[in-house]
Amino acid sequence: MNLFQFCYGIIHWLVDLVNHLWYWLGDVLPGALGEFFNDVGDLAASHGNISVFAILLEVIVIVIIALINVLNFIWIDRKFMGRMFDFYGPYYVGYRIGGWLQNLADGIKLFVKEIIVPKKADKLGFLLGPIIFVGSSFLALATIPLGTRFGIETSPTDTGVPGSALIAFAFFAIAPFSILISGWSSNNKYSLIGGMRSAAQMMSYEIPLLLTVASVFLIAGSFSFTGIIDAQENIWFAIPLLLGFVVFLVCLVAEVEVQPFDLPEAEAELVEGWTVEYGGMRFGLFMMTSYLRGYIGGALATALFLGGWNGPHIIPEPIWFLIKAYIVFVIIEWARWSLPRVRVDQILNIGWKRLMPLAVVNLMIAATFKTLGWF
Amino acid sequence: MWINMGPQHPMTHGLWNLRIKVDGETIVDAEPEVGYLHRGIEKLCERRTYTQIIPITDRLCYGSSLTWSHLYCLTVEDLMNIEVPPRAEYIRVAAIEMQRIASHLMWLAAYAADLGMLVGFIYAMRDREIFIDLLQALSGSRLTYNYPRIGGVAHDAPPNFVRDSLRACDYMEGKIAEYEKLYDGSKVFMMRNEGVGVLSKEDAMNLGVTGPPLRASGVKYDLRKDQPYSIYPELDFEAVTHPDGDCYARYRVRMEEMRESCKIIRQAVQKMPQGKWRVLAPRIGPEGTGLGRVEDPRGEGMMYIVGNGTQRPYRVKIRSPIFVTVSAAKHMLLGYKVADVVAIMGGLDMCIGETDR
Amino acid sequence: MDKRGAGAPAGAIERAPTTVGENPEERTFKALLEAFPSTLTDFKKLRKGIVRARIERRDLLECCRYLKDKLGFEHISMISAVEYENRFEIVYHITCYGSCLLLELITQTPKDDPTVESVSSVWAGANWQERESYDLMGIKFNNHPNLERILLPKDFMYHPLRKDFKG
Amino acid sequence: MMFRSRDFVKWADGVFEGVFRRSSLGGGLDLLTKDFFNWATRNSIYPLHFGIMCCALEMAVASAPRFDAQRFGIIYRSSPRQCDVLLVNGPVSKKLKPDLKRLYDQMPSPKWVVAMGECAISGGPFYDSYSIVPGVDQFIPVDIYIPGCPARPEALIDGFIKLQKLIKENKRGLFTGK
Repeated sequence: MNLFQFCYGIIHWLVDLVNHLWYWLGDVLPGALGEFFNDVGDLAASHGNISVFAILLEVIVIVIIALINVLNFIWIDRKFMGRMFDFYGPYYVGYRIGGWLQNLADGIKLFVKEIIVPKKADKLGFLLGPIIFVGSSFLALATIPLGTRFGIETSPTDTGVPGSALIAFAFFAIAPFSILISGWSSNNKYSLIGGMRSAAQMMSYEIPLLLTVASVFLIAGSFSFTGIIDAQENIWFAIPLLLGFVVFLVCLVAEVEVQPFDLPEAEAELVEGWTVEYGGMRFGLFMMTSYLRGYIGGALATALFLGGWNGPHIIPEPIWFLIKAYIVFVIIEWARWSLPRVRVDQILNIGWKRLMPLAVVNLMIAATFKTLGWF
Repeated sequence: MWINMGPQHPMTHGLWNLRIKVDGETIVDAEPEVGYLHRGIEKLCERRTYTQIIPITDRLCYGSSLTWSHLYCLTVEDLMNIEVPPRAEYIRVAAIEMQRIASHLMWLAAYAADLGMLVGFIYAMRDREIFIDLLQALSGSRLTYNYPRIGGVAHDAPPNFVRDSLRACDYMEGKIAEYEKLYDGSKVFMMRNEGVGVLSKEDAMNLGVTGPPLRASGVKYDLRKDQPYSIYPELDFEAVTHPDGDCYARYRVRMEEMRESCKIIRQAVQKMPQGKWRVLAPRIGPEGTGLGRVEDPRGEGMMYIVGNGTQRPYRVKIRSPIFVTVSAAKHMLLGYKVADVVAIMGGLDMCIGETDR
Repeated sequence: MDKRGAGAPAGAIERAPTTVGENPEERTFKALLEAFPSTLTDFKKLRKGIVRARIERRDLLECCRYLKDKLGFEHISMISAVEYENRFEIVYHITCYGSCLLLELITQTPKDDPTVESVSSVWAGANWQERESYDLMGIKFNNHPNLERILLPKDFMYHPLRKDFKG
Repeated sequence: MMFRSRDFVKWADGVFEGVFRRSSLGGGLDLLTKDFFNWATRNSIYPLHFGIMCCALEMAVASAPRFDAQRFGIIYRSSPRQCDVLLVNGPVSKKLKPDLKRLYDQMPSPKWVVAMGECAISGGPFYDSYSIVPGVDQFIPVDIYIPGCPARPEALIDGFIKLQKLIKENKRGLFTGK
């Protein structure tokens, strides 16, 4: 009974409800018009139509789960910061639930603010930047299943897209383009420098990231998430490929632009980096998406290294997956709130001189494990 | 390409503008521009009587306002050559050293926030509150104290002032050790600080840099030791220096100075004699000039007052250490990256109130 | 941009050839008197470590260069300008790190032409302080690298610290 | 006459404005969303990270652990585009006046100004200075005045709570502006 069948059932029930109307009309109206409504009823009830809407409902379910997780992440981020910094964090907004409504209030407030487009800014780029940024992040989310039967599937027996991990990383890596576009098009010196820095940072951390992911593919022997996670049945990949897991986390911190590698929006030098000119809902999108990418990063780390939903079955599978994603996110936040920011050239030479060789060494370890036949 | 780190910028703590000429990421030319907070204090002082000027000098440098009003009172006492009772001297020195620790902690908070370490900002702010409470017990206000008077201090120290300050010093020494673990232990902090913004010994002396940046370049010159005023000769402490002269050296000098200040507070508070804490000063100032020189947490603060026999000073000239250190900013910035501007300028502990007067 | 004290020797600070045993005040007093017998007047010891001297406007730059090179006065602390009824007084406070001595050098200029030689070629630290004196009091410093307003906006017409400025 | 998309957008905008303002649809939508939007605007105030003088230190202390402003959802942003409160915390000199006016204009529309400390309210101890504008409200409309020189952190947080009450009182719908 995977997610697809569940959505298929719901849509089927809804369509039956509506078909009573069509068929009634078909009977009442004479001749060709009646025929027409009967055909509409048949078309609606056809398998193809229902499965299309079922997939749509699946996507909505996954997106809603992601948004709830993003709101949770923002709340955890601020509360955890509070605990590390000796103060409460959000407290009075949503008083009885510990300030959880604070980020909801932030989002709605940004939604209501006036939208300002700078006069000399390039209108198209200014508009397109956030859209690509948000779109690519949500697309990366589509292919990550939360459980064996809880992912975006297109048929009752299907277990997800064959190359889902590849697609997830592909979409995950589109973000630098949108940052460059929005940085350049908002016609501001700070955002230009911020945009260029972030592109340089992401490029230099993309390659070690993908090398470690390649080592996981090598051991798991398959490109899709379900294949990888099944391969981690008896032992999580984080244990044999510990070096790979550490390199992956560091690259993830750089990809998601969190504190030690927070350079594009460096508070102190570049006054917010490439989001300087964005106000109102566009800035809200940027802020939400940076946390969404945190969630996707956490999900990828759990799927590849921490054996996604493998765990004692007293807890349902998706909950296992989310618990591990939250733990990875908290580790990233811990680094975020305790380390100072690194300079641009230091970022690049860490990326090229330190992480690249480690990733290659990790690939060799994976190769030796494979040839020894342990995996 | 000229970048304008303009008046409204998180890195500039206060209102000044640093125009940098950048080619790629390295800085080719720098031009600090001050004057956004110029209130014409020297003109205001000429319209006020001697005691009315004390609250104005409090607002010169709001990070360490006690040292400036103390400097003003020293200068006027030199002008009127008034003998300050010993108890007032001891209370003043204890208060000044507490103000020095609070000012260095405020610097540490701003410096850590600039480098991205919000943890440092929060811890330094939290521990500064202890000394702010002590100074509030003394003078009644949090930031601009209006506490020294010409010829002594405004009120006596509260009853358990000695116990509280000893307890604060012990707490602070533990905290400084913790900070050193937090900062020196973090590799990223060292990467951002070592070898950045180097100022050689000759340059520092020639450019008129004073205070922690000068001692960080290896010059052993501390006004409390070399040109002692009030009761510093009777207290034993030593001037802290560091050979390198880069951002890390300035950070190191300030942390050691906080330890020294704790030592001074302990001695001053325990040796505090009983007796009068204030002598009434005449309202009419004599003809002639008065000169005061004090080791401000930011450098060498000086004041030169010319009296002309009326109630109001004829001319008040204030020497601000940061005004001269900023003019030397260009020599520290050339050749470094844009991201280093934050570390270098943060290392100077800018206080714009005293720069623009 | 500003000429960074090109004249000042960047090498090690060599000590002036002075007799041993005398305290620093007498030593500086004797050395200065030998160098500038005519123009240096009214030498007084204010208190321990602080001495005062008056000098003619003509010999100011010479005396500063002598102080810096021969007597080891490396640091200029403060340049203040005071306006009296019939004259301007420019007071230089110069420090010697070695012997912890502060020299208060006072020069006078007539009321109508307040121009003095700029010492920023000797000490680079004096650059901004001279600009500030020009900005607030209107004292012109000859061959100063870029003598313009520093604290007040560029289009400010008056010198606020003058006694006739009531604004 | 080539019909460009920009004209269409302007025309559609005009139509929507007309519909919302004249018909009851706008009023109805306002009735539904006015309280919710106002609650959101009230509870997440982003002041601009802009320190002038001693009140700036008290502003920094207000966000430090002892007087925690984060509890009310107050985060200091550093770009005027993302802030809705301009916190003026020091004397405004004549050299700074044009920059401050530009900063005020750069902020998106539902914005407020808090004058913190005597210097921002009336020039404070420097009222008779030749280079200080005596009071910020000479060139920027000010909503909240916080007394004190420097204003204590508790007073600043009390000022923010008063600002929240002010936002709650003059509630205006998003669609019809009534």
